[in-house]
Amino acid sequence: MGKVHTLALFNNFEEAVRAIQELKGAHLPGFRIDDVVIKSPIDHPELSEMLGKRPVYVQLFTLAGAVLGGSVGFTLIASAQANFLLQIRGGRPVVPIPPDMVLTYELFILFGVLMTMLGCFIAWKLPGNRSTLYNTSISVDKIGILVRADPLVIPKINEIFARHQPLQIMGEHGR
Amino acid sequence: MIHTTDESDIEIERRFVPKAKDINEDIAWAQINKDVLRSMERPRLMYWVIFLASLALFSVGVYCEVYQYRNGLGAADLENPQVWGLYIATFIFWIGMSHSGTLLSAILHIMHADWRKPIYRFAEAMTTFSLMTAGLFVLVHLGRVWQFYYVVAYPNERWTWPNFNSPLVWDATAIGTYLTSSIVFLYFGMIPDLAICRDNAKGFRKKFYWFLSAGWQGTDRQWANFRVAYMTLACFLIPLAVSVHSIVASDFAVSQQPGWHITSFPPYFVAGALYSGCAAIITLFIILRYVFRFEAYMTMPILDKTCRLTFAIAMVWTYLNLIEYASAWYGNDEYAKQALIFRATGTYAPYWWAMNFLGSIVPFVLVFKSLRNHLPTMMVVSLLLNVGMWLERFMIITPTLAHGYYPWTWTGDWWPNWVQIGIVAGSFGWFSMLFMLFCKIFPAVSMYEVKEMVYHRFMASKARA
Amino acid sequence: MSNSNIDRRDFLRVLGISGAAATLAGCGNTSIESGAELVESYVQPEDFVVPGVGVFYASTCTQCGSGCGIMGRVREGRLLKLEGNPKSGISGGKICGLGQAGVQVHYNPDRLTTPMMREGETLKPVSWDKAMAVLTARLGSSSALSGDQIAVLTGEISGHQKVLLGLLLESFNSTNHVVYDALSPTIGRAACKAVLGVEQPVLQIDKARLILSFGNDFLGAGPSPVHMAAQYARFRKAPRGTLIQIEPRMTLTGANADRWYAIIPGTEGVFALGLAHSLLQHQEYAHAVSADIAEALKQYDKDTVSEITGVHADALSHIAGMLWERSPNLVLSGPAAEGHAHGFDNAAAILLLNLILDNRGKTLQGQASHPFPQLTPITGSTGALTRLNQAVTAGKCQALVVIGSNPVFTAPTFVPFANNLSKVPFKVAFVTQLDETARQCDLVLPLLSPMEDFGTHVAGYQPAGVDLMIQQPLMERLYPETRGLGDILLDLLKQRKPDAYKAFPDYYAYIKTAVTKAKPVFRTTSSDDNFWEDALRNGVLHLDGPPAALETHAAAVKVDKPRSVVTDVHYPFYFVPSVKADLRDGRHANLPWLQESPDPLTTIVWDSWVEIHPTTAAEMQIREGDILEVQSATGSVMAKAYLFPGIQPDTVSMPLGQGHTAYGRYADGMGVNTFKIFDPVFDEHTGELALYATRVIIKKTGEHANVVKDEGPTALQQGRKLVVTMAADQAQLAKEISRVTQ
Amino acid sequence: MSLSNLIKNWSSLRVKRPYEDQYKDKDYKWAMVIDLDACTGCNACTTACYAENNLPVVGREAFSKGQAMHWIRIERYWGEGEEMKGRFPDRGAQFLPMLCQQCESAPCEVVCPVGATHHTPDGLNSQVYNRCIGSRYCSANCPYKVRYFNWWQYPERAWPNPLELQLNPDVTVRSKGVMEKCTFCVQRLTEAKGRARTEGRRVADGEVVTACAQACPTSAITFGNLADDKSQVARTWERQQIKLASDRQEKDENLRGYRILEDLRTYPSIVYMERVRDSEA
Repeated sequence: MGKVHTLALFNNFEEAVRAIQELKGAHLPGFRIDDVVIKSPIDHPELSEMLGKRPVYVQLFTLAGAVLGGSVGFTLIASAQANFLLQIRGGRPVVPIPPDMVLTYELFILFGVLMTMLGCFIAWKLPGNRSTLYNTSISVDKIGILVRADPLVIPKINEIFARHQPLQIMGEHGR
Repeated sequence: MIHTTDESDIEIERRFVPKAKDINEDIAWAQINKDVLRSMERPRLMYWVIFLASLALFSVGVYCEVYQYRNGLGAADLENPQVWGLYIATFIFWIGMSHSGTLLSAILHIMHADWRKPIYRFAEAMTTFSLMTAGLFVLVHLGRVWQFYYVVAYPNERWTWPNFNSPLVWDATAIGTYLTSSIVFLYFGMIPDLAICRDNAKGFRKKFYWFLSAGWQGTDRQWANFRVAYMTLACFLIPLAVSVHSIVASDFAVSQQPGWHITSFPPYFVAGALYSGCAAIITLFIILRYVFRFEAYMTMPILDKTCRLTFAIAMVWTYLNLIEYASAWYGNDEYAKQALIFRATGTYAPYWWAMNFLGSIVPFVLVFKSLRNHLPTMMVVSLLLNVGMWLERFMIITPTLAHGYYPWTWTGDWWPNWVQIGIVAGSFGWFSMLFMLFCKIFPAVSMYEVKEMVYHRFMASKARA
Repeated sequence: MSNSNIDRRDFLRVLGISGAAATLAGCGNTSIESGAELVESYVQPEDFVVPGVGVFYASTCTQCGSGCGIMGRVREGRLLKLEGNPKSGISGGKICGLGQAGVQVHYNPDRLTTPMMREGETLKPVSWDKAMAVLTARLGSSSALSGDQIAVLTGEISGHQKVLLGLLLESFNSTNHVVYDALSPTIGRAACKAVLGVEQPVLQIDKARLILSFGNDFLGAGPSPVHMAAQYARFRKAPRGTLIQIEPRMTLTGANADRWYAIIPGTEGVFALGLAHSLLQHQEYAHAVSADIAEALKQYDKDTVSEITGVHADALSHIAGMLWERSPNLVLSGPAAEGHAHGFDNAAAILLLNLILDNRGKTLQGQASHPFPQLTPITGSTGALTRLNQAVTAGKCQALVVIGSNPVFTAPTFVPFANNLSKVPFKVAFVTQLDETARQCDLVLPLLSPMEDFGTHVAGYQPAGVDLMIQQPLMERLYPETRGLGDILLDLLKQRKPDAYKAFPDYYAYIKTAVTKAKPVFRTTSSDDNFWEDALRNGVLHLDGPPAALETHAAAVKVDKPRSVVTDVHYPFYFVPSVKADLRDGRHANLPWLQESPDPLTTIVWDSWVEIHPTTAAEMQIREGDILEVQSATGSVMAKAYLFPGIQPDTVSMPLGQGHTAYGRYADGMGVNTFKIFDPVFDEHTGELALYATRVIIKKTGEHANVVKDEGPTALQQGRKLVVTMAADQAQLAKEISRVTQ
Repeated sequence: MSLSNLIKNWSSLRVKRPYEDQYKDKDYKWAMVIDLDACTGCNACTTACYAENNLPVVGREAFSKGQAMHWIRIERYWGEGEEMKGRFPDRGAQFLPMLCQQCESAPCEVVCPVGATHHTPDGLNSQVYNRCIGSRYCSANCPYKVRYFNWWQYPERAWPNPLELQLNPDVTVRSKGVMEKCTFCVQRLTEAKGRARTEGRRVADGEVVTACAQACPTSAITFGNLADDKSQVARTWERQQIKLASDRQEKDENLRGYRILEDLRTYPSIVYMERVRDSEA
């Protein structure tokens, strides 16, 4: 049986906090805290903490990108130098360390940056992961709480929401 | 709730934004959205004046470049040994300009200086566009610009590669990395704002922002990853920015030319870069504040802080500048010493003294609080500082090439001609054209961060109370 | 043409075919497309043409009268480059910049390619038939001209061209061959003749231990600069000879001197006599001159001499001491000493030193006697032009033939040759390129370039033995509408005396016959054809011969009371023209390589300039680039000032050869014509124009322009140790390895 | 494969040049000796170079802007220090033929972004015209300033018909936007080497010379193969105690050989012989 979503909009953080607390304490059947998503106009770490630890893996991408960029960069540059026909220049060794260090450093950063962005998009599951339950006022100043739950539980959740002066409660249409 | 009207912005600011505060904590979030979005719709007339003037200037540059392209670089009156003229000098200038964006967005972000939030977006845009302008000069100065791709290390069956030993290749790599990273950083930090634009736009613009905002909905997972990634990018950007201008300095420091072969060049260049960037931020701050009616966000206290930062960097630059002279003077390298004396007494001496005056003496204006808060003065001073910094770059290139190791090929009276000046002027047109376009298409003030700033300050003041 | 015998027909065929290819490469290929010419495959090329391989042919350089042997590098029928011919005793395989630029005479874009005839004010192209019809109508069989009614005006000329000209004149019962040389060495030659018995002694520069030169620029614009440079190189090797130069304005030779002295122009003779006086104090020289002279010389004590010449008195004793110490030595007089009203006396006084020092037979010799005196060059003079000008003014001259001379450009203002030319009813010029004189002629015939024509040459300065230099085409003619001088002259001669010349179908046949006739002199057993082919291959026919003995005529030296130079309040500056080794009298100003070749002393290009001593300039507040008006009694010119330390402070100097108005794109409008400000001062003895005796006044015009030069803002090494100098006594030249002495 | 090449030859790829006896086992190392006591400053070499190497005549205006293209130029100095001694240059002028020094450790080679300038196995500092993009960094870094840039499209203006027939077909005519410089007449060297290789021998001393050396009326320029012990150039270098791989020569005081700006560690291939002046005169 598929789960459905419901979204409630709150005017401020305090109300949203209280709504989540009540949700957590309600022991609804099949309800998991991981199914709760907060949508907010600004980053609000305190609010997110209430939803439990949600790990971030972006750093791993960064590390991989940086290491890859540095090592592959150096190898490619050095082997390109070693195979270039016109090798000898200015009495310097064919594979000189200082210039290659500079270039390695730049590639280290470049791939670090690119992989960070890539990792972040992967973590967001964007641009594919677009919930239809969204209200433009979230991007202004409202807080949205999105819950994914069994269709039978939805009314109960909406009930809890309604207790905390929500501006609006939205459900998935056609279900 | 504040209702700003076009006619009395300044009046309102005076009434509602206390002087001591960076921003009014009571400002409504909806108002922030409204003000910023309005700036993208209806700027003052001055916007169009500046935009058209930039376009005209850019056309002049394009004309000169076409002329030069068709005739050869001789059309620019370059010669042996004045092989670079204004092109490389202006190239360094633009590269330097790009550094302040990183300073404001990355360094101050890491240090949690939240007053940067209303102004970092345009500073970052400045970084990106000045890098693009600098890149133009790399192309403009080439004798055979149509073969510029030889510098790129692309795989080919002939096993021909660029010369990785050349500081120019380091440059190309570093600038490429920096430009890519800056665009990533700028775009990345803008995603929540793009979502706001998406939510408010109509028609094709909605599609445009919809595409760019990549489905941002402000969920907690998005925010968490965003926070980490943004901080990581900031951490990358700082060493990158330092490396970029050190590498540009290496173009000279690694060479043999007396007057360039100086160990302190990399930090000197970085300081100069931050300096000219900060001065440019002041200029653009004043312009944007007026053109887009950002008086409530780009407030006088923020300008004041920027000015103080500029002064501090000016003093760092002054110190490194003096160190450069001192090491040439004190060191036993006769050639470098002669080159220094030539700069101070030779053909280009007036410009050398002007540069020292503008770079080291004029910033003392920033010491006075009353002057810091006087916009016309700040406008003039910030422009003067950048004139000084441009002269610094001119002083690095022209007198040094005029006075190398080989006395027979010294030049006594080389001056740039109209083609070079036209292209340099065109670069300013190109930059401000792009910049103005950007501010029209994208939010020049970070809405979500101003909200954060307001929120945190509000919470803090509540806690204090 | 290095190792093989070439049949002449083959040779020309090769050149013909490859010449066509050159046309193809250069001018498009319409003649081939239209079928007018055949395309021959290079897959089976003719002998001697190897695609991609340069072949060398010997010839003779005609850029100056030195007669250097040259080698032309030819590839696929195109002449590419000239190099020295190692078989030539004069050039020894070397070549100067002027010689190199010979290819630009040949390829000059401003060359005359068709005959031109006057129509009213302008010259219009005409066909050769028409041109020759006009020429033969005037100078052909029907011509009634005779004697002085006809004149041939040329520059220095030798060999069979000279012979043919003489024969042509002879057919008019005329000997009126006027040889004009704007920079003529007449005065010096006359002094040599008077003192040494020969006009042009051979200098053994390499044998001298000390050379004292009074303005003799043997390394620059001398009579045989390439040969003398080679001698100079040996002179500088162990045991190293010392060069002392005394002159008012530093020449290239002066710039290479161990010691250079500035002297007031015209007082060289006084200084020489002062030296003579000083030398006679030594016992061994005491009897070198007669007692009268010795007595007269007593007036030339060092203080008097110093006062007159402006050279420090100690220098006189020092030089005299060195001359005494270092023997054999060589004392040379040069144009700067000779170009004065008393120039002959100056030169004679200088030559007297050689007699006192007994340099005869050691460093000075006579030239070997030439077996073909009819081929030896006629030396030009300005006096010849003056006389021609008088004849023209008097209306005596009915026909004037101008070959290789440009008096309209070089004649001073007081010889108004250009204005008088209109009094000559028929003026014809034979040129490779239109110049100022040719433009005033009625008929101008385009000549083959020296790279396309045959010829023989005898140098005026024969260093050892006797050389007959052979000039041959290095490539096919570039322009079909050009003809050789010899062919034109032969055509005219056939008109005048059909019987005498019918044996010669063309000039080539004539010159081949003439040269092979000389075979017995060269004591060879080869056949006529082989002899001719060898001559072509080597580019030179050499004959050893003993140097002629020199005579001693000390009495020819006039020792008057020491005369100081009279100063002129209206024209306070001495004017010393400088002769550039490459532009000479301006005939080479149309060659771009030479225009762009910096003047060695000032490094200025493409221009005229006024050299002025820095102290004088400082007094007059003149900066480099200030435009000065240099005014003499006869005219004035304007040029940029150049501060030049190597000049006597009361002297200004300007180069000759620039300021053309109608000599092609590379010459026109570059600088000013300095010939036009010469004062009418003549050597008292020979009557020759004194080139170094002009007085001028300098006026600032207030205008300023950049001097176009290679030199930067400094002419000093700034402690960079670029040119390091070692004292001669420290250097161990004998231990060095050198090609020059081997 | 490239990576294995890198690993296998790592030590040879890390060799710094020049080192002692670098050319001992090689066939060729071209070098030159210029005797400043023999040089009279006559400019014959300059013109010979124009003829041999297709150098364009730039004209008065371009020359005045410092855009001349003389690969070899004769410099004329009036004094050694920063001021001229005395009223007249009474020891004559100081002439210096300056051309590319073909440095063993050339500053220009390191900085070229595309590797258009590099070092040949013969020790020449060569310029690949069709690789050059015209950044002019090499020129900026050349201490001798002997690199010349094509500021204009010279082929269109320097050789009006029929002057272009003179162009040496062995030498490229350079278009606008590329750097050029003295090549030691590499076209002659290549030809001579090819001929010698066909005949199974090494190029003999004096078999090939540069155009400047060939023209020089005083034979002040000597060109040859430093790798050939018996060549005149090699013997002169040895006699003058000049070591290619040394940046400061330890030599006897009375030896005339020196290299210009040697302390910059460019290791030039041209040895100049000091000008001599008789101080007694």
